[in-house]
Amino acid sequence: MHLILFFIFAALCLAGAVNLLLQTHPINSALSLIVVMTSLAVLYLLLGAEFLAAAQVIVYAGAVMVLFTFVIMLLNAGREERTLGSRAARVVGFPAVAAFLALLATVLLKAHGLGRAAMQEGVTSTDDLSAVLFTKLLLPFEVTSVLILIAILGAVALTRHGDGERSASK
Amino acid sequence: MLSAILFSLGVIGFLIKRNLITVFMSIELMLNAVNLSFVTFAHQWHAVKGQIFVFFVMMVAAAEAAVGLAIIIAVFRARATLAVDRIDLMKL
Amino acid sequence: MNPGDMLRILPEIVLTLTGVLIMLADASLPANAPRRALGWVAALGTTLALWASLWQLSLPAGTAFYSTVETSPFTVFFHVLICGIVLVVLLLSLDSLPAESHNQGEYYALVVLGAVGMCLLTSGIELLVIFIALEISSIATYVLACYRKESGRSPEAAIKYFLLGSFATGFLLYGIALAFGATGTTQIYELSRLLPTAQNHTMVLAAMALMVVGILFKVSAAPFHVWTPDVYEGAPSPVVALMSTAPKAATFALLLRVVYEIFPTLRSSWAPLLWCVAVLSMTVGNVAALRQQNVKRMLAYSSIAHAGYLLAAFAGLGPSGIAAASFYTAAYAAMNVGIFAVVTMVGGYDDQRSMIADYRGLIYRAPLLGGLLIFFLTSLVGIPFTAGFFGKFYAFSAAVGGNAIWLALIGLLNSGLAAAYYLRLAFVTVQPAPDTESFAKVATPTVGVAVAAALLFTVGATLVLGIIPTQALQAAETGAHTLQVPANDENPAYITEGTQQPRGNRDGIE
Amino acid sequence: MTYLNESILTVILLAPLAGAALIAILPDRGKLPAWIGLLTTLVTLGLTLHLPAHFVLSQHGFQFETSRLWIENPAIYYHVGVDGLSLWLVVLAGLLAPIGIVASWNAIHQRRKIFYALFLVQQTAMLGVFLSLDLMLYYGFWELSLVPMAILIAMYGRKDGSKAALKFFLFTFIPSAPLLVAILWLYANTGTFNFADLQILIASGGLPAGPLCWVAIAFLFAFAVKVPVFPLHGWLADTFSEAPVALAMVVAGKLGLYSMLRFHVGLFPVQARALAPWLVALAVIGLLYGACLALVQRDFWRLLAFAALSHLSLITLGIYGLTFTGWDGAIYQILNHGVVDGSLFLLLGILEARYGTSQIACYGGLAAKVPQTATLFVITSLAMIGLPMLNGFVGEFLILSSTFTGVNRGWAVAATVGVILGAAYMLWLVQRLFYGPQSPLAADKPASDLRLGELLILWPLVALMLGMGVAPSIWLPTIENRTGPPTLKGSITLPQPSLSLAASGEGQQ
Amino acid sequence: MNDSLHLWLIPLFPFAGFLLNGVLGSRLPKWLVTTIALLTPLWSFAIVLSAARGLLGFGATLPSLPFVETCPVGWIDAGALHIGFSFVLDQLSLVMLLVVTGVGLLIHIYSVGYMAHEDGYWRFFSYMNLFMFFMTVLVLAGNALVMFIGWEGVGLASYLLIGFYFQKNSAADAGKKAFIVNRIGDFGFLIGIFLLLANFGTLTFSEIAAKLAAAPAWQGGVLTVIALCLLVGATGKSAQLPLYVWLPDAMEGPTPVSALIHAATMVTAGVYMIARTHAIFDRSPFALGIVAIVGAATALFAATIGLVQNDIKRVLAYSTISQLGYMFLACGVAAYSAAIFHLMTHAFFKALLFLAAGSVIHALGGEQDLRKMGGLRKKIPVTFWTMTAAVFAIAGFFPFAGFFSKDAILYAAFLQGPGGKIFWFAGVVTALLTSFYMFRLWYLTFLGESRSHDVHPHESPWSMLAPLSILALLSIGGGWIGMGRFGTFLAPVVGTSASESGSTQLEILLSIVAVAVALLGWLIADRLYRQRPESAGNLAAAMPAGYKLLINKYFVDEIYGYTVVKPLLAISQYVLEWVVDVAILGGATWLLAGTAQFAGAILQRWQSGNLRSYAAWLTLGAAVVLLFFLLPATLGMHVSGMGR
Repeated sequence: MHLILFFIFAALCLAGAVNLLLQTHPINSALSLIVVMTSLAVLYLLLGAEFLAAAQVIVYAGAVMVLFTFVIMLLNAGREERTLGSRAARVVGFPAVAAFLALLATVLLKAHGLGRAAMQEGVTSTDDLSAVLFTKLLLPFEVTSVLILIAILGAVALTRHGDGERSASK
Repeated sequence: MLSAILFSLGVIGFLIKRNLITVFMSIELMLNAVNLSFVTFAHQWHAVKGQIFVFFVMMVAAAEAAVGLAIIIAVFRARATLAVDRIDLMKL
Repeated sequence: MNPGDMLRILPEIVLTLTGVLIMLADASLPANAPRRALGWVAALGTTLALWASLWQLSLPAGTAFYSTVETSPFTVFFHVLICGIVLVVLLLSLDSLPAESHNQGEYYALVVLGAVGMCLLTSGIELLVIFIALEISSIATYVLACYRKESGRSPEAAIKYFLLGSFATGFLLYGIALAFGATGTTQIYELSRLLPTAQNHTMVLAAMALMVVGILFKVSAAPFHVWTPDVYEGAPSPVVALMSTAPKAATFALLLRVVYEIFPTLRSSWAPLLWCVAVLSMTVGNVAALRQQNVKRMLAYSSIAHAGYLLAAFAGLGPSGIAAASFYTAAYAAMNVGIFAVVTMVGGYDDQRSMIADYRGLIYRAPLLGGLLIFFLTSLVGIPFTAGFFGKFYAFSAAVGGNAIWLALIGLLNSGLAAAYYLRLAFVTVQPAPDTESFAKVATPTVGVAVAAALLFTVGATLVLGIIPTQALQAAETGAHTLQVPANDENPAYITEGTQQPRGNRDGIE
Repeated sequence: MTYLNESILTVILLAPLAGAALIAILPDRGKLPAWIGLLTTLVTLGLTLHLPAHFVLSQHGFQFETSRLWIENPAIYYHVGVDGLSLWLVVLAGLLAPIGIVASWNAIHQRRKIFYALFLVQQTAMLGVFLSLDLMLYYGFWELSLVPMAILIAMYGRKDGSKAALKFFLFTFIPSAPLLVAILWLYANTGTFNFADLQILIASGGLPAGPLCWVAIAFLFAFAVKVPVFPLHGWLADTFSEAPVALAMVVAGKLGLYSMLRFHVGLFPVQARALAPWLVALAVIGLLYGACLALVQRDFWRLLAFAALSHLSLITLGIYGLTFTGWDGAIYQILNHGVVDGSLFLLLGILEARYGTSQIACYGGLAAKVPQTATLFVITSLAMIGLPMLNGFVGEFLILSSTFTGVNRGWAVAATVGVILGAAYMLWLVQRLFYGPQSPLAADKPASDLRLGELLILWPLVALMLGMGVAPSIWLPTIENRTGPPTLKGSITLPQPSLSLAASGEGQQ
Repeated sequence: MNDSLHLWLIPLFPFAGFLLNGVLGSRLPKWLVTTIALLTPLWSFAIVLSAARGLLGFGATLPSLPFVETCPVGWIDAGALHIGFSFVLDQLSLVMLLVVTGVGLLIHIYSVGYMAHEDGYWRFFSYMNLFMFFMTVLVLAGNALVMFIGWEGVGLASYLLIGFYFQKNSAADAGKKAFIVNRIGDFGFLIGIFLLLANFGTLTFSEIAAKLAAAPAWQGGVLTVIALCLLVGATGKSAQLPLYVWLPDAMEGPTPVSALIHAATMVTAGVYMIARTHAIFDRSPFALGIVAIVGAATALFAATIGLVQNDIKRVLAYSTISQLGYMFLACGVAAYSAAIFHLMTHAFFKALLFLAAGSVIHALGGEQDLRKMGGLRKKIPVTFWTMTAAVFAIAGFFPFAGFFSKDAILYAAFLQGPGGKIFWFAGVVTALLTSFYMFRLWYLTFLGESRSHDVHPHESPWSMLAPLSILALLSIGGGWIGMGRFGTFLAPVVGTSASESGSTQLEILLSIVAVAVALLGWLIADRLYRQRPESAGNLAAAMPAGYKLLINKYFVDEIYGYTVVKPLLAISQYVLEWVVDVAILGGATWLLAGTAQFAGAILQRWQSGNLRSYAAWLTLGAAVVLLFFLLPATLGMHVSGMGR
């Protein structure tokens, strides 16, 4: 059962990813990304990470992707322009990616049983999670606040400043 | 394995997408790939830490998204384009 | 959690509080009120943090927060270094940011908060902390790079930096994931304990590879350097002064931790890699810099080359390599911040005059800046009695000690090559300026108190590191020893040594 | 006095620096920097004269030594001292400085402050090279000496100063990279930078021979470029024709040659012996090559550059002949070269300042207009071409005769041909500048003869040339009291051929 | 006497004169300059004379010769090398000193009149004193290096004096040429010195001689090489083939200079040097043979050129070369005393010839071309008569001085085996030519009609005529000292040769031949230039090739120019400078710099500014790093602490 589910969602996930690449309109790409993320959330669930699955849906598919779509709308981004592109990206990049993928694949395949659908014993409870989070990993948690602070600060600074600038210049 | 493929797809996305936002999305894809592997490893080792790591990665991704999109907006305002290949004022 | 733990992250706390204070003050001040004072607050906070880190020397070295951070001479060394850099950059910014800029407050807050990330980066011994710290510092610099966004270049720099930076973070993160996959932990000491016994050898190697890739990107070592010139050219000069030094220093500290603490047993793998990267970096950096016409771009390439020299120190065995790398970081920071300070003053915040030709006759227009420029350039060249020389000297000394004579030779020949472009700039500044209109109009940059202090600080540091580097070197060595011994709470073998560390190495470390 | 003897070298090193600092602080008003510079250099000269005055001839080894730990790890010492090898070179460096100042007196019109300050820094660096007995300290001064020089060349270059400065800098800087690596290798294998210790350790044979050979080559390479030895002289002509007179007169020779003697032959006697045949050959080639090229130069600075190449090659020949007499001659010739070249540079600089060109063809018939200049120039030229009773001859004779008797007759004969060529290009220069009918330039331009200040420096120089030519015994005993390489000590002396040996046709090379 | 004789004073006085006049001369009144200039050589002459007086038994006794004086402080003491200032007074140097200081003094006196109206009066005398200084050093030298001081020093003085009229390009050129050609000779001398040092370990003449004496079997070999090297030096200084070319040009100098340096003293230094080092030459018959050949060839060669020269001083110059050839010939046949004897007489009559020529030139206001003279006999009688004495002396007429010395040389040559006959024959032919061209000169100058109308010749002042007269007396009577006595006197130094054993029938016969030949020369000259003045031109026209060859001095200067000077310059310019220095060495530098620049350009293209290509490079880098780590592991070659 789990195995089947796994394969279904894994396939969905990959399809989403490929679609993301193939779509030329950003909004479509964004939607495909949401597909990827939600299917990943299912996979998390299969791997026993229920909290993460929830978080994935809420934070990623919800918040982050909303942000993305919002910006796409804001900037009124249209279809991708057909630009010349970079020859280096193709000539160098693809072989490199292929090689990278191959190498990584060897590594992961060597690691026995990792890539396959896992057994279902031991669903990590949110309790355990938070226990660790607020004891052993308290510091990172706190530090994250600084991160968030900076992100907010930066985003505000960048966007607000632009407004002021624009109004000032006009 | 899946995560590797996903990761690579993300990388490819970075390489072929022509829009800053989609490029950024590709990065998110890469992060998700990593997350997947974290969860898998966490599952394998029965270690909560892996999951927590994922949690943090999500937060970081969110923060990055905020900042990154702000920057993209700034770029758009300054240059009125989102095409990756147009952003090459500085070279040589 | 005990109060002692708080002391272990005292500098970070101080910095965070400062940042928050500035942010709040900025928000509460009227919209048009001058915000220059906030810069002084930031500088004050940074100074306090600097003292706090020095004070930490009196603590027995050890870890805190369930072994997620540690305090040791090694971390103190880098803390002091980072705080020093940030202080100088703040002083520099005080005079170079346009007065009418609306978001000076955010600027200072970002700098200070970014410093928190950098500091944590050096003291974190839990990859999670490290990851977050890295992101803090990165995001802060992404934003700062974008700060002059009315020009097209600054956002371009920011977006390149941001996208590529995130891209590289992905690799780093994957590396961490694999390390976790191999051992089931992300705590550095545990990792280093478990890794040798890990079943999956290839995965360990892949983890190391990806982590190293991510870090090498951050230190702009070839072939992961491509972003550097574009970003340095586009970003505001004071920000470049910051991001070419402080995050780099922190990342080098991280690299030291990773290779010497996590993977010491894999030395035979990573040493040749770093060897190659070092050679590639210095060669690429120097050769590419030869033809640059833009000063900032040239300095960007030079920073790539310097990353290469620094990596050469990794060829050194054990403490000598670590000490050399640490020292080089400090030396490089001193002179690079200095030269970017000069470049900021000459080129202006908006980089109006950043081509080499614009520097013609500088020494006559502004003798102080011109003289300092030449001074820093000679230090970058590596002329004795400056920090640059001793940095190089220790780095290559370590390399020779590690039997990498060829590396040292290539490195030093490279520094000869580098002299070509450094001196090209130096000689341009002493050439008499043509009496054309364009040159007559160029205003002589004025040097304010804050910048003067910043310059004084960097010159002093460059000279001190060049002439009496003993104390700084001792600090670096003590730090190196503490890094060598895998520290954990149960077996604090190095603690006694750490406490004997002489205080007052501040004059050595900038 | 004991206290003074201990600290005199430090004082000598610091005096020019203090002067430079003073110049930097005081405003750039009129000739003030020049006066301070002159005063400083004269004081320094006076201080350097303390050394020969209190040098104990009977005492072997280094004197006036000071050694203080500078950096603990790696152990670098502030270790200075002089022996017969460096003693007079220090005095020479002291002597050339006031000459340089006088040469710049009217040649440098603007930005005097920078000029004189950097000039003094340069002097400290030079003195430091001669005095240092710690390899790292030595290397420090060695490299430091490049910077003021390069900057000043770039600032005051005649046509394209920065290009010449860059050429000079790179030519001399890049080879010092292998030098540093070599020094580091030595340290890695011996744990010391101390000259005397290294000498003993290397002589004891504990170090692997293969790498040591490369180390010796690295040392040599750096020095050979600095001297310069053919074919590494690419920077010389450009530097001579671009550099301000005061710097050009100190740039070539001394440092490199001294370093060869002290740190190459002195540290690596065995390796030096293996390399010596090559160097002897290169030296002779350089000697003839420089002389030939000097014959066809159209610019007197370039002529002087190739002449210098020729003379420096002669000294190199003396060094790598590896005979004691040759070394005496080489050191003596370094002094001579300093004095003679100093004087020539001064005179030509004066001519250039008066007439505004260094093209030989523009001159002619000056002797009638500036007889004093002509006279002094002729005397200096004669000293340069090695006229007996003037200083050039003594060194030349010592080197050539030791080469002939102790090294190789073929090379010695070839080197002696340089004597002819030397006369040819110098006298031709004299003729083209001073004799013959007056050129339009010489006839039109009203130019005064030497001024009092110039005379005051030139006549003593001429007296010195004469003194050094007639009474080298004042200098030679001190020169001989040097710390030679341990393994060579006494092993090479001038062969004392018996009649039977000679009669057996050994002379037929 | 012993205590009062200080050899170092002899050179010191002229040196003091040089310094005084050289440094202060321009500010001193003319009379003071003159006084200084004259007193200093006079003083030296007085010392020499007093020494000679004692030696010849007239006054107080002198210590046994050689009298050696060495400076207590060495000159060059380095390593095993110990060379001091040492002066030696022996018979040989005494003769030379007498000639040098005596003739020198006379010429100084003469110069006072001759140079009276010249600009650089003080300069001239300071140079002259300098020359005296170096010449006395050369003569007194007790070792080769001190001799080398004098040797080079006189070259210097010669250079300065030839170039005295430095504003004339020809004069400056001549001075330079003289110095450089001399340097070529000095090169040989220097190599000789090195060889001496290498083989004897000393440069002191007496020690060398002693060592040679201690090794009687030592012949040839390295000694030949030494001798030949010294010979090269001697040919340079004494203007012998092939290095004679500077001497004719040296006539650009003031005439007293030509008389003093280029006739009487300096040019004979080569002869003196060979005599001084005869111990070496004696051991090498081959070298001696070369010396003789050089001497004979030069004598003949120069004489032929002298036949057709039109410049009065150049005729004398070639005659000097020719006469020096005689001296070399004498040395070559080991008749050193004959060589010195001829050296002495030659000093008298050649100095006289030059001074008289100078008087003629002076009278004609600077005219030196024989073709523009003539008929001066009446107008300047003193000059005429003294000149006549000199002409007869050089032509070798009995009983003039030249007769005795030349006779001695020819006789010595004749005795020197079969080769000697050839030398003798060359000498005789030279005597014929000498006689011819000297009388040609005599006729053209003094006899016949004046060929130049706008000059008003006048006799020279007494200061010039007095030395002329004294020298004329010496030219007439100087030979009466006699070869026999002279040889005996010099014997302790140079030994005796076969020819000195008194007059024999053969010698008388040979003398008659020589005088006859001289007479023949006179007759030919008389016929060509007095009886039928136009026939000289006809003769030249009859043999155009030969005449052209002679008038152009065998094109030797041109040959040297095209074989040595021009190729040297061309090679230096085109091969060394352009090809080696600029193209090869400069090219190598340029190539290195260019490579770096080119690489920089390539890297610049790499830096395209395109985000995606950057990412591509990054990925490539990551892949490579991964490969770098994994490849060894997968191949199983990895060695590490894993699993341990």
